[in-house]
Amino acid sequence: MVNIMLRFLFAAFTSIIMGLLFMGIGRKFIARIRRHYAGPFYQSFIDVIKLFSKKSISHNWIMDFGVMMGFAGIIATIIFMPIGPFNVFSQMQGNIIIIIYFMTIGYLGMAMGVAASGNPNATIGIARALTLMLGYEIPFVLTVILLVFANNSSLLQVMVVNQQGGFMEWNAIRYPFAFLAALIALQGMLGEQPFDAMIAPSEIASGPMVELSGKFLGFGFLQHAAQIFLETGIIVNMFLGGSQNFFIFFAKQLALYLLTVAVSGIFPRYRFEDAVKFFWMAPTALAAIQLIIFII
Amino acid sequence: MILYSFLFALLTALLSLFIRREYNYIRWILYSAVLASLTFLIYTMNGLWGYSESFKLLSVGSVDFSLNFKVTPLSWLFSFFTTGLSLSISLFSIVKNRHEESERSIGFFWLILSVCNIAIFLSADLLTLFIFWEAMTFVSFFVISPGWTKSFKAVNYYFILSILGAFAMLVGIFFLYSKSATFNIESNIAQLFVLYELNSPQAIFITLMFVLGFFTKSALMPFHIWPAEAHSEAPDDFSSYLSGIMIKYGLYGSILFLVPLFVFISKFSQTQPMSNHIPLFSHILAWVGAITSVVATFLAVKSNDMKRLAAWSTVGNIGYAATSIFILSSMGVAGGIFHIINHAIFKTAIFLSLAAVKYRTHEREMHRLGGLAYKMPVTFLTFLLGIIAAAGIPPLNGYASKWMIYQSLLSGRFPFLATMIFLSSTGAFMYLFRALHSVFLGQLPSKFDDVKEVPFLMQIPMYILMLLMVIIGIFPGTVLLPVNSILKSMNMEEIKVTYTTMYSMLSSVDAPIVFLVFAGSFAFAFILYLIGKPRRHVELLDNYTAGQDPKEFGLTREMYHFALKFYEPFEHMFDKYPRTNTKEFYDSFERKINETGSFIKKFYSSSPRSAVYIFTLSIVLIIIYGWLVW
Amino acid sequence: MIDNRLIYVMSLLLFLVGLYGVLTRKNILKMLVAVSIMETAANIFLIGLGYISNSSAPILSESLKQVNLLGSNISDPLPHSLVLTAIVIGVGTTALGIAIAVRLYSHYRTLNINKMGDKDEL
Amino acid sequence: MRETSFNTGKFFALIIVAVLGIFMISPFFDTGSGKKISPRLENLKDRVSLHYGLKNVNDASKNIEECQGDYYTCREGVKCNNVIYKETADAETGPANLVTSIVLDYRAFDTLGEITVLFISILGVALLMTGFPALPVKNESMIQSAGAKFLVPIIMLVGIYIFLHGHLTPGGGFPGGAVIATGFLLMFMTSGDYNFRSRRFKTVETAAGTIIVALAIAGLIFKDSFFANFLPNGRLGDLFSSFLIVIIYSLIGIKVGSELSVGLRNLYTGEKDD
Amino acid sequence: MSYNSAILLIAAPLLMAFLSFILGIFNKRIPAILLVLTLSFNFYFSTYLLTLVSSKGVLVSVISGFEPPFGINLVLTYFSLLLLSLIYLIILSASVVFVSKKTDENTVKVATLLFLFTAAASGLLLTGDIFNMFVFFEIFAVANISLISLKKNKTSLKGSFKYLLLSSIGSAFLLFGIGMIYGTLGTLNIAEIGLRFYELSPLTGAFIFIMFLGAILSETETFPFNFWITDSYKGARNFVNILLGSASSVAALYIFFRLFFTIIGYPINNRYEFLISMDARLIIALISAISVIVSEIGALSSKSVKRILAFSSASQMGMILFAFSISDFNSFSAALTLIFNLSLSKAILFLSSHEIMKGAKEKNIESFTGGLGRNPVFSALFIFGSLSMVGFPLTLGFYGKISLVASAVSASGYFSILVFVILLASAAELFYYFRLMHKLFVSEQNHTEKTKMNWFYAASGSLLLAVMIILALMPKFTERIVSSAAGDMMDKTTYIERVLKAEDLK
Repeated sequence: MVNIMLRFLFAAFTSIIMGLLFMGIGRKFIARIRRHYAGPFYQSFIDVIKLFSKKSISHNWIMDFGVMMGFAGIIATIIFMPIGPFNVFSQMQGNIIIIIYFMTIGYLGMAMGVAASGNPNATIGIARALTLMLGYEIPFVLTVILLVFANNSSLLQVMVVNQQGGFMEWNAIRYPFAFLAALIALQGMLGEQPFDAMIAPSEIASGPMVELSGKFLGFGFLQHAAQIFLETGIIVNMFLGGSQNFFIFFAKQLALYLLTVAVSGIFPRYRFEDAVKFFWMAPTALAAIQLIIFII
Repeated sequence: MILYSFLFALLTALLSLFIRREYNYIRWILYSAVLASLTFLIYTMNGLWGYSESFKLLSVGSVDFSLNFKVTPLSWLFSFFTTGLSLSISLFSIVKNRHEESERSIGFFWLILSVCNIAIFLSADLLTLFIFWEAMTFVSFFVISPGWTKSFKAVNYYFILSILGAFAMLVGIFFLYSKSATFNIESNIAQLFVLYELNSPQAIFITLMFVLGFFTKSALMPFHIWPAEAHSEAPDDFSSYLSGIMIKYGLYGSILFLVPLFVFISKFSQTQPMSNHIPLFSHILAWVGAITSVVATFLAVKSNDMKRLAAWSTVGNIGYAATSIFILSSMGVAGGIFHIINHAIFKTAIFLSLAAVKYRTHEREMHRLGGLAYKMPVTFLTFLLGIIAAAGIPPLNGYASKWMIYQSLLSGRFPFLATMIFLSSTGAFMYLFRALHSVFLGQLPSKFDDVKEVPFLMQIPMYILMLLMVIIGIFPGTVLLPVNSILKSMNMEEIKVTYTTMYSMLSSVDAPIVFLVFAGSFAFAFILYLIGKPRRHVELLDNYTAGQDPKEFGLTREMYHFALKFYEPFEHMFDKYPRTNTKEFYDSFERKINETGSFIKKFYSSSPRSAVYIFTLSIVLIIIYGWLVW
Repeated sequence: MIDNRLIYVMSLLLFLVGLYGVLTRKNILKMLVAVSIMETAANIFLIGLGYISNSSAPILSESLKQVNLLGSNISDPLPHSLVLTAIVIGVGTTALGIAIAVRLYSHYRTLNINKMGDKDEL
Repeated sequence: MRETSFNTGKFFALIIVAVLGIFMISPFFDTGSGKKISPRLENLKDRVSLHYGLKNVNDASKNIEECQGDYYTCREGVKCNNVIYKETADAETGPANLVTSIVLDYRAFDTLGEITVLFISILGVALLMTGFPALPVKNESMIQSAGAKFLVPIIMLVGIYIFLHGHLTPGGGFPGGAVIATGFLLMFMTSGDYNFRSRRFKTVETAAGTIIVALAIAGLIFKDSFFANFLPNGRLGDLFSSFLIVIIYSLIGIKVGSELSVGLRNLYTGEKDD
Repeated sequence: MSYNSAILLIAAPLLMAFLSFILGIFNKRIPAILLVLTLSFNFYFSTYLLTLVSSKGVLVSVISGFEPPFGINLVLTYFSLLLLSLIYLIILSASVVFVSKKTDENTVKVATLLFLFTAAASGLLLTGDIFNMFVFFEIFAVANISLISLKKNKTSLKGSFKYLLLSSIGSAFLLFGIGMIYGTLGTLNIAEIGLRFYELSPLTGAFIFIMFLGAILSETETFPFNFWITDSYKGARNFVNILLGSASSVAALYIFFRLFFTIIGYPINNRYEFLISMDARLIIALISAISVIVSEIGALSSKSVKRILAFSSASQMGMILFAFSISDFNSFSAALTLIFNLSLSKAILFLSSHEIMKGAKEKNIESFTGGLGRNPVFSALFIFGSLSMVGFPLTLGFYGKISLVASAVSASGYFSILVFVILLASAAELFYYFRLMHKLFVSEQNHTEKTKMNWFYAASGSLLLAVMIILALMPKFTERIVSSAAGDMMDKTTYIERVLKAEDLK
């Protein structure tokens, strides 16, 4: 029993630490592109500690409960994802369908907490986030189905095992279109620049985050970090054949994250209906073509 | 023993009519007592499969009418959980109907309805099924619109569609009867199979008739408009019965009749066209189910009335169940039945909480509500759990059945069906959150300041349902083991399931572990929460408005609640595609009938001379017809 | 010399005249006249059935002592009795028709059938 | 039909009537197989009315042996009674006028039906005419009223004669009653203020009706079948033969006479139950 | 087997009709009471005859002492006596309603009219002679006309005039038909005609078929011929509607059966199950299907309640004719159940709708609102009546409709297509009956006081309802009646043998 507790804590902490690390490196990388100075790579650690030590306001018990539930959802999803060689539960190595659905707990929790704050900006942001989710969910699901058909099992671990043996074996190479669609979907999932209508600072005062202060904002940060770690981890496991030792796994994750950050640096913000339409046009078509190729 | 219990229930219904208005709670207590005894009776019948009872009525010509009932695993499961649910609903309606003005007729017809409900599930042959099917349609007319003029227009759609469906089924039954000369189900299925083998067009015609009968009742694709009307106009507690139980008859019928037929065909037939190694007909039906769920989701996103939204979500969920049933794999059928049961539970929870909201606020439009969570915590919790289950989020029972449906779709190699189901389930999360936000969260309008929680008696069913959702969520075996016995009785191979974990070809899910993980991570977050500095409570309206005090520029709490056009941009995405609206189609159909009616009436009131004119004209026409024929 | 078929055809023509009259007349009373024409045409048809050329009336009298067996010396008595009843029935219906016509006239102040269709109540 | 230009209605009516006519005439010129209506009727051989004529309905098909010319012989042991005018007494049905024998004996039930038709239509007229203002008869000339007063008794006499001799001469209760009614009609037409109390006529009429039905039921009681002729028939051809027929025909005559006159009065002066 | 005193069924009301005027002079109410007494006697006597016939088979009663082919005779078959006792029951309930009315100057006349109506109905159903049937048919038509025109307002007069025109043209057609039959076959006795009808040449047969069709279809309210129904039902008085709706339609159906299934008949493989030929039955099926659909649509869009009930009775008659046209054992039993259902529930519907709409000025659907609050007894009656008419499971109408569908589906191709039409029509019928019933449930805000309840109406209504419930709930009883009656309908040969007393028919 204690063993599972330990493994649970290990997984949780690695995700948070690595997530914050990725954010710091990402921030420095963006600064490099936009030619302005960014603080040290451990800047995000400092922010989190600062936030948790400040006083904060909350409107009612649902707001506290909601934010906590959001963060708990993301942590629970990470437990199911194989982090490199390590798995919290041996026999249930990351059933992809569970992971997809657990992510929605995160969204639900955060959305509920923020909606309870009563600020219309927050709810508009949530509405946009949910519609966007509808957008990127389709291509992501198509790729998942493709892989489930390919590996004849919906466990990530099995997918990883099938991709061992060298560079050429990776799914990214076998199914290039699906990999491309997954990347675009990843961009949407992380809420990076082209698709960040939901937390647009100029239009709706940074959307859902508007009422969060102090430790609630801290929770927001942690959730975003864990989310980065999670989503990049999934893509790595599915397409880049997640490696046996940790560092290569983290490196691949970092590479992916930096790629998305680079893309976000370039593109301006989409209107979120066009974003949803874009998601339903390009990536879905790619994934569909891949699926058809696979079936025939 | 079954029939005497029915008669006993009907007798009490009749007697309860005479209770006067001020003691109407006695009437409703009587109803829940009767329902409780019926549930207990059905519970005791568990296990004694094959116990049958028949009651000979009358034989007019070659048709001999007789009611015969049989307890099979399928019928037992369905009748048990439906009566149980109606028992919990009746607890709710004891208090709710204190001030309802036409509650006498609602109660009376409702009890008859629940008796018909059990009779439909227990009926052994097609004729008894049809008898109680039609009785249920007629009686439900009076409950949905008990004398309220506005709900009469709404109930018309429901009534006409289900009658046409019932008559289509009648024709189907008797086409079979003329060939197989018996009403019992197995021989009719065999007879229909033989017809299929002879590849006669009549076989497809008969199956189409049955499909028409079942699909109108379960509001699938072409007939999907009536739940939105009927559920939103029906009395509040009855709409939970309506969408929890009454919409399932079509699916029950297809499991009873169509699924064994298609399984029979897929196993033995040589002549039938096969697609994805299931009969083409059943594949099409699966597609219809999937399309219904997608269409229902998009229409639900648009609806602004909370009960209408819940009704559309029912149609969506029925779409999932139908898709999974019609792909004919044992996992699919088990998933479908499991989803039907889960849907009944969480949909009743959602509708009960909406009824509680309406009981307190007498308001139905979502943008006029808001912030009720702070005043009605229990209702909020039921609604929240209902939404989590409806969206299929893991710890609760919605996830278990959705997982099984996905497993069956994926292992059965139906990629596009799976995507459509995924699309509609994410869409479900979208509009369910909209309901959660506009009704319970956001700003509390000033006129609801003194709203307090619903009385305790109404809360009991909510607690029961919450408990049920969590238990089935953690121990899916409680429902899946009886489902297994159903599969065995329909001689399809069983699915591997223990009390806690569900196995499928692709992967397995250990429900308690999922729950533990969720609890663990929640505890982890709670610890982090405690580490942080304690937070200060602040009044709802005092939030970030770039420095200005919202009260200064005349901002009231109602205006500050963003709920009216929640997903308006999303709806505008579909503007440029022309959308045919099935409701207009039905309305134009009705207008045409009225025109022909008035045209005919013009003849009837015209002068006697034209009467004679047409008299002779028709004699001459008959003569000409005679000449042509001879 | 007239044989049965001629009588049948003539009665049928009379019937058609009556029918045409009912179809085209505007005035109620003329319609009733046309109806009684049809009734008399039917009666003539019945009588025509019993007609045997150069046979005497079916009444035994001095001149007709006895009906010869093959029954060719008297015309068929049965149609006569049938017609007797049919005529009275025609009278009955026409009397009733007239009474109704009188009543209708008192309501509509006109006997023209076209003006009687009251359009108000559909 | 639409009451617009009227000739289109007529034109179509013509076509309809023509088609109906063609159809109705076709059986008479039919050459198809099977029994069809013969252009010329020679004798009553294959008709029911032969036996009505010969008044031997009871021993009709069972006993006739063979027949020549006017006579026929029956099988032994069965009395063949050919009916001869003025000779045979107590034939199957009394009246010499074969039509009356059919009307009141063989098919008496028809006549009963017929009486009810007349009774009910006059009743209908009475119901319709209640409370109808009387039609004023304008400027009746003196000659007419005087002439009428002279003629009416004679008309009554003729009427009574007709229905009394129903069983011998053509005509019977119905024509007799009608003649009587014309008498009253003449009175109405000529003198404006002429009116009579309808109650007396109605009692007469209903009494006659009741007696007729009573006689019929008496037939049921005595001769064990409705409307049976339980009185002796007397000799064929003379005035006092077939007593029951005479009684019934006179009752019918009175009934029809009073009925029609009451009916005509209603049409003239509306129904007042005086 | 001759049983001559059956004639009392006709003679008694006739005698009472003539007597009632004389008795009416003393006190206006005596004839009405007499009416109820004679009717109950007739009902008792006909049920007694029914038991007799069910044991002894078809009975013949001879009139004026002469054997059938020559004299007129009454034929007591199980089918006709069954319908006759049904008609007596309905007229009894109508007369109970009539007796409860206050006496004005017309009560005596109307009482005689009702006596004659009963006499005509019993004569019609019992007579074995075709011309006699014509005479009673005429009495029946004249009685109907005068009954309809009792109220003397515009619609009733127009309705009765239309009825008069159509029925006199019909009688002219019938006369031509009878003349043709007499001209060719030389006899007027139905049994003998039925026996020798197949010898006729096809053209003459067609002539007679069309003439009979023209004569009877306006009476059985089929679409192209029933333009009189809306005005006469709307204008007639309440108890007249009861009579018209059920009693005269039952009699019309009986004549239809006698004319087409006993007289016209083509023997198949020389068995004596004489059935009319296939395409003749098809014409009837087609006409009745069209009539069902058109009257349903008419009812759907009409506002006045009596007009709706008129159209719905026309459509039910259409269904029964359709059942006749399939003409096998199942469809005849279906037709019988539907006849029972039609007559009983139609009477209840007219009765209760009249009571519910007592107060309202114009008699349309709106006057039904809040019925349950105002007048609970009659609204309950109305609901029961319409549920049975519509075919609520386990009611009489349900059994009839289901067996109709069963027999139609198992019959040859055309009928199974036409049965679709019938089902669509009954869906429409469901719609407008439920619309009416829904209006009853609407609870008025201003609770109007309960209208004074007329006990006589309630008595006769509940009498009819009791009969209907007995028939629905006592399956063995109804089953025996229906199957023996249907057997009797199918069995034309015993009819002919018993009447003509010819042992072997070869």
